[in-house]
Amino acid sequence: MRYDVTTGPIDAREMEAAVAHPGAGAICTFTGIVRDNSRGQSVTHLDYEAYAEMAVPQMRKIGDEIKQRWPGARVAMAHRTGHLEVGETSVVVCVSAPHREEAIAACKWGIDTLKDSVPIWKKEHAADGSYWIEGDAAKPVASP
Amino acid sequence: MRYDVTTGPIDAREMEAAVAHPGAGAICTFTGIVRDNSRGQSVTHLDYEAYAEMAVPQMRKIGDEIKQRWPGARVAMAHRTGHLEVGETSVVVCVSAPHREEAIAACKWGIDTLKDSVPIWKKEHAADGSYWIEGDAAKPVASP
Amino acid sequence: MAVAIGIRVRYFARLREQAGVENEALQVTVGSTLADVYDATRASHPALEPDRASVRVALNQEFVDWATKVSDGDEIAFVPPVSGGFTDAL
Amino acid sequence: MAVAIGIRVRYFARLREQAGVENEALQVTVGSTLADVYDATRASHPALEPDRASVRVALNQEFVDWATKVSDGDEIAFVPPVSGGFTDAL
Repeated sequence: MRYDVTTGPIDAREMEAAVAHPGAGAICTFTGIVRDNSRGQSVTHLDYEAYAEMAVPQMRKIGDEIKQRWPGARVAMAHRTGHLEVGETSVVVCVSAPHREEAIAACKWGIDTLKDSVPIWKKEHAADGSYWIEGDAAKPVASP
Repeated sequence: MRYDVTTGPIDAREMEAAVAHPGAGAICTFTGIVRDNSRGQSVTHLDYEAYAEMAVPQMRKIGDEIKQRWPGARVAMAHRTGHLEVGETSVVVCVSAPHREEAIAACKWGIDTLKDSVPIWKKEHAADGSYWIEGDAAKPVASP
Repeated sequence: MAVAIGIRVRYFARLREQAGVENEALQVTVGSTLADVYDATRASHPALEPDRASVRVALNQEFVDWATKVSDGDEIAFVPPVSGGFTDAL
Repeated sequence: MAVAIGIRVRYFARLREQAGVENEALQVTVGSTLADVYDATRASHPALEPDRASVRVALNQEFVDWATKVSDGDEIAFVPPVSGGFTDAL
């Protein structure tokens, strides 16, 4: 199992290779990418900030919970931090399982739970200014 | 949109690149892989046979339906045919969408519908003989 | 007077193995349904699946029902269920 | 007699910008809760988020509640909600 918080590019293929094994009939890979728009505004770039010493253990907890809920699943997760341009990959969650239903359900649960519980924050730089994205709220950056 | 039935290896990365665009915040990629066991038996290899002239248009219908159900989605699908060894990729469904919920739901619907409606058949070569896999049934091959 | 029309029949996967051929040209009478065509092929290929309810039929690359009538030049495919079963999702 | 204990406080994202520091060493009295620590940091960093209900606190890399008492050598992190909100999924 691999859990990474990294300033460099994420290699989803390497993660898929890490979860593949002869008993795995399915891999579901979710990739989050910087979109060119948000809140009706055009986005120029993002900054991600992590509490890395806590984020990696939280990812591991999610992976352990997946293995409990979906026996036979194997998990890899990575989140990038720092400056990201439109089109760059910010996060990848990759789950292998014996069958496809399990791989897809576990991958969905993994990315949803990561977004809800792993301490990584997104600052959005858009046409109308810079904002911290916190749940449904976009909070203006005082001194960008 | 790309829909392929091919005897060569499937390149999921090329498919992800084909569905990526600046408005896509999420890509969900499902990969089906030849598993080393089935029905409690060890599997040595598989053969896939397609009605290719029909399979590709059926995939296109699934992709068109995904674009109706999940506006903004882009789709790529590929299925391999012929002899496949354990660990080789048999099928990939790749969907991009503005947000993650849509990408995951559309990818799941895409692979489920492909398995249910695209005319491609699997012959399983296992420790206990060779079988055509048809829904829940495994029908012995008369003259393997 | 019954007029003959020419069609092409294709078999796939288990049905191909049972028929012993991948495809063949057939002459059938005008007004024949796909059910009639299947019965005719079973007469010439006795090993072919006897339970038509477990067979799907495609006419010119579209799944259709057994009551559909064939026309000159049609491509008909008899196919077994796919690995996911077969639903009416599409 | 109140005995002082040493802790380290870290701030992240919006709270880091409001505090104006990434982390700092603090002395607090024995028996202090995390709520007490947050109130003390607000006194020295007036721009810090006034609504503690919108802040999450982690003690030694685990999310805990505000009534938890601190011990000597603890690492405390004050963090804003993450992009998905914050649930009790884990």
